[in-house]
Amino acid sequence: MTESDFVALWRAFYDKVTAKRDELNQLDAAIGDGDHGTNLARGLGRVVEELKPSGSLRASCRMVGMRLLSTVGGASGALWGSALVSASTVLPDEAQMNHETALAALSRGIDQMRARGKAEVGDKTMMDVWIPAVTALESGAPVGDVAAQAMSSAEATRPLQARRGRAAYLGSRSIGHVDPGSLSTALWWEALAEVVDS
Amino acid sequence: MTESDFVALWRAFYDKVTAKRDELNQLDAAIGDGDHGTNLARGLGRVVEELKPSGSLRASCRMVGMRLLSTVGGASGALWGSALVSASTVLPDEAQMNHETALAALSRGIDQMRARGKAEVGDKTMMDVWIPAVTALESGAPVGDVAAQAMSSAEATRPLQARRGRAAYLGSRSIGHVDPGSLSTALWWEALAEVVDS
Amino acid sequence: MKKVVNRVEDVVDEALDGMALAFPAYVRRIPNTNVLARAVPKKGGRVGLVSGGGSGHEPAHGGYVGYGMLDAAVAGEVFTSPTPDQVLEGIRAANHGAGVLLIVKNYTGDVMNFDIARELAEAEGIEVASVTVDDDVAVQDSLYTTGRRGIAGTIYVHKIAGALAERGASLAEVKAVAESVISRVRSMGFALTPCTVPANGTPTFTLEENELEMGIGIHGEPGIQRESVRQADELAESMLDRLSSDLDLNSPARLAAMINGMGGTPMLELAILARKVAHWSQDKGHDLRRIWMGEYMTSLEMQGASLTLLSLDDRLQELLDAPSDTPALRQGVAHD
Amino acid sequence: MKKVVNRVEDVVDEALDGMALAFPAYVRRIPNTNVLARAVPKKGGRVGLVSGGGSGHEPAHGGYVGYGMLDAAVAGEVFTSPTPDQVLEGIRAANHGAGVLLIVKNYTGDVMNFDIARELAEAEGIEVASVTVDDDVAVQDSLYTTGRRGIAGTIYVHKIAGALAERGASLAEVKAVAESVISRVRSMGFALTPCTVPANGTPTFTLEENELEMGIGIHGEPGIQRESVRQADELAESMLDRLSSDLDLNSPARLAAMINGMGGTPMLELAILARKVAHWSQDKGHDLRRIWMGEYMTSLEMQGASLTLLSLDDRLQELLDAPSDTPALRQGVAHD
Ligand SMILES: Nc1ncnc2c1ncn2[C@@H]1O[C@H](COP(=O)(O)OP(=O)(O)O)[C@@H](O)[C@H]1O
Ligand SMILES: Nc1ncnc2c1ncn2[C@@H]1O[C@H](COP(=O)(O)OP(=O)(O)O)[C@@H](O)[C@H]1O
Ligand SMILES: [Mg+2]
Ligand SMILES: [Mg+2]
Ligand SMILES: [Mg+2]
Ligand SMILES: [Mg+2]
Repeated sequence: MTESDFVALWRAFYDKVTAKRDELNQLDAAIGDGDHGTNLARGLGRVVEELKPSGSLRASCRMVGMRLLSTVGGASGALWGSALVSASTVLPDEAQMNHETALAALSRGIDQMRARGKAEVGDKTMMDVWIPAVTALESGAPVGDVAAQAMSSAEATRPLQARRGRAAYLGSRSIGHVDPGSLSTALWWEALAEVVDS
Repeated sequence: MTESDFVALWRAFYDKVTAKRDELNQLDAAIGDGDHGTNLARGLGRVVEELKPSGSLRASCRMVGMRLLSTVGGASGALWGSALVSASTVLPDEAQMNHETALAALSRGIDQMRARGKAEVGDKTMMDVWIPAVTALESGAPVGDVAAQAMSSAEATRPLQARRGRAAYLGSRSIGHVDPGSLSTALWWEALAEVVDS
Repeated sequence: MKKVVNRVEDVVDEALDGMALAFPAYVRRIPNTNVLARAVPKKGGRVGLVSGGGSGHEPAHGGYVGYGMLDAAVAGEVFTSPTPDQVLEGIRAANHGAGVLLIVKNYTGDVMNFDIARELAEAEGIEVASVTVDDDVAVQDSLYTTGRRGIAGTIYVHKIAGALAERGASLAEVKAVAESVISRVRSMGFALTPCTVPANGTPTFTLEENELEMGIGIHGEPGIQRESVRQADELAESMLDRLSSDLDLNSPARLAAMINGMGGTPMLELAILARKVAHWSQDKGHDLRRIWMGEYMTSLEMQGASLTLLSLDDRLQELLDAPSDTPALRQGVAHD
Repeated sequence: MKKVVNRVEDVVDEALDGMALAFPAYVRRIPNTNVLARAVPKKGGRVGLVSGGGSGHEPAHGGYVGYGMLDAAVAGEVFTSPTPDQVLEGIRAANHGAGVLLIVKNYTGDVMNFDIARELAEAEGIEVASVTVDDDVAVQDSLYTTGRRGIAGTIYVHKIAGALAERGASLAEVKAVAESVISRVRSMGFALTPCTVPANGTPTFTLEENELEMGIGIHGEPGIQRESVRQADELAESMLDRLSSDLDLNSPARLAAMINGMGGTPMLELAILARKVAHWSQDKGHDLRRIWMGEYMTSLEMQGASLTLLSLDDRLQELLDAPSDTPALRQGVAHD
């Protein structure tokens, strides 16, 4: 992956989140506090404004993480932000990286999310999408397939009862709604697949 | 008029106000604060509970005035209450009175209202009903006619702009609505006519 | 209608009990009355202050009973003036031998009921004076009408006259300072939503999604005109301009301002108004010494707000800043 | 959606300015941040207190910045946890060399963002401790879930830990007393109406005329169940019973109670709840020492309320009654 792919990835993600901003808010209103789309769109807007190729994937990834940390807020801001800052530490100080490095960075990122959020698969959070997606990529699945699978994982949160995050307060009333953070994570994988395929 | 007529008058007035409670509130909501029916019904309820022939019209009338003063509240409570207390001073300490005494009491009552409220005919208050009604009675009109005229006087407040009372704050927006205190006053005259005719 | 109440007939009675139970160090309810009086009466020989009006304006007026403000507050039914016998009870409780000042909001019903009570109290030998607050610039003032309404500016009268009374000033002096406040205070309010009197069950008016009522009183009555909803800053500016022209603030003045929520407006929004009030004062060169922001004089659950300006002089400012210790208004906490 | 706002994007920014402009003697806004800090910093060598969370809960938390309570309050967007860089600014402002206590409400987002800030502050050499308030009994507590939410009981933590910090206690002592409060405080709330986040424009849920949401949080989220509207006394009693059984109040206890309006409930109605809280305590033989009644932790314009019980001991009671001087909570006015 090149740095310009990296830039394109965040631009594509921003476009997708903006397009689905209201849907994400509505999903969050059903089982949370209705701000997930607004939060992510606000933060990603700042990211795409500032993100320019810098010659260093490490620096760019760290910048995205710091910017999301300081603009998104809420659970998703802390998770996305700290995961990216963590992931950046294994990225090269160059404009290019290979597949292994990318995998290592992803794995570092989800470790950080797990440590912060203490959620596992089945808790009805974005981890329900992140963990199987990274596992599939590690076992060699093409990004396009992983993205499709991510979307099904997000949809598969619908029947679950939330155990982490704000939706957990609803108890059994959280059943029957897709987790907003899972959907936005699936959008990130779609964005990645588009950028890598093209 | 006998004391039992007097008791019957307040009972009949109470029944009429209770039946029109919501209408009086709605008229008051349009140009005031929506409580005129509730206020009068509350006070008259207490009056009819307590009013028993006492052998003295003066005492009975004073009792009704004091009770309205302490239970109605608002502009109408002060006006009705102090008018009746004033009127009672010219009534005999007996169970019966003649037409002249009744006229003197009415005239004393509206003087008191005028002194307290400073309203004149045309200001869109209950004085628009009281003043012409007492004048008509003084000039010999039968009570039934006076009651009918009172109802037209109430209706005639509709096109006026209020200059006294809460409705005055609305300026020209008070135009087009019947004054609630005028309607309840007309109901009193109807009650009187019924009691005197029967 | 959704309200946190038991029987609608008991709302005022239970709320008065609730005030007394919640603030026993400040107020007690005089048994069998609708009067909240100070739990610890004022020193003998000092002028007592009584105010009151319909219920539904909480914390007015029971919330202002205490050191530095009122001695007794008399409550009527929701939005209905209290009756003279109740006001008389309040006057008796507030009388410590130096006379009693009645602070009345200018509504026909309030004025007449307080007048009757005053006559009754005078007949008992209590010296009583009264002032009528008419701060609402929305209403046309004229000798031939009821005149202007009294709204949130009334609380400045409680505060300043109360501070002076606490110092042992005479009834005439306390009355004079109250009148000075009245001559220098102006208010105006608007509603985004109506409110519902518990006993009625239906809102007093209805508004479309893009409408507001401008120039409302505090009884859920319609305002002087219906306008379309505007941004907070524009709304505040037009009201401030009206207040200041009515106060003849042509040159820079020393001011206090009150941003008063009508009951259902969150403090988040009141703060946005406060910001504009401060900026407007700055732009006009005024010296805005004090802002009070919160709920001082409400209309049940109505969403909306009123703005009040008080033109200060040295004396009024000093009395405004004097300590007060009441359920709803406390200032002057001593600490290092 | 009808609100007194300018551009919805500017709501938090303008409201923070408004707070600072309305209460300049109490708070200042740290430039280019969402932090309100004390206008007059605490004495050196004393523990600093920082709290915060999403906006929309006013007067929480900026209204509690001042003598005897917080040193800094950090605001996020409406109902959104503040970001770590902002919390870090708050910690810096509150640090006077004796360490800083973070008072965090138990929401995943708040906890994580405050945790990250704490790591950043520690990296700068500031000693930081933190406590997590989880007073909401509506939510099932379990090791395998997020645990209970923090709601209005948080203000008791501000008050009591703040009073101790003011006396020069160590960070460990201040943290310990905060934890003692947390272990002894329980809350529960309900909503009669939803609220609308300005940026969204639509209410977070809808309720029929005869429905309420029981067991709500403070972010307009749905509660744990929908119930039909009941009389105030019944509603209060069922909540109080739940609070007291969660606190194991089997024998008579010494209590403080908070009746907290959610933003759109008039004080008239809160007073009716206060009355019931006092009567319930009496019936159960509890010694109800203090009632706080008003708006302490709100959800924008939501109608509804929460009840909080705090089980007191001598020390907590004494600290609860200690003076505080902040925009929203003042007590201890000195007078004759
Ligand atoms: N502990 C957690 N671990 C992982 N993801 C979480 C956790 N808590 C919440 N999330 C994710 O965050 C999403 C909500 O994000 P957002 O609405 O922006 O924050 P908030 O819940 O603070 O309002 C949820 O849909 C869920 O996917
Ligand atoms: N100054 C006045 N003189 C005579 N009648 C008045 C005056 N002011 C108000 N009224 C009458 O009182 C009626 C309103 O009574 P009510 O609603 O019970 O009291 P309030 O206006 O205090 O709510 C008006 O409709 C009007 O007829
Ligand atoms: Mg959310
Ligand atoms: Mg009326
Ligand atoms: Mg009335
Ligand atoms: Mg949120």
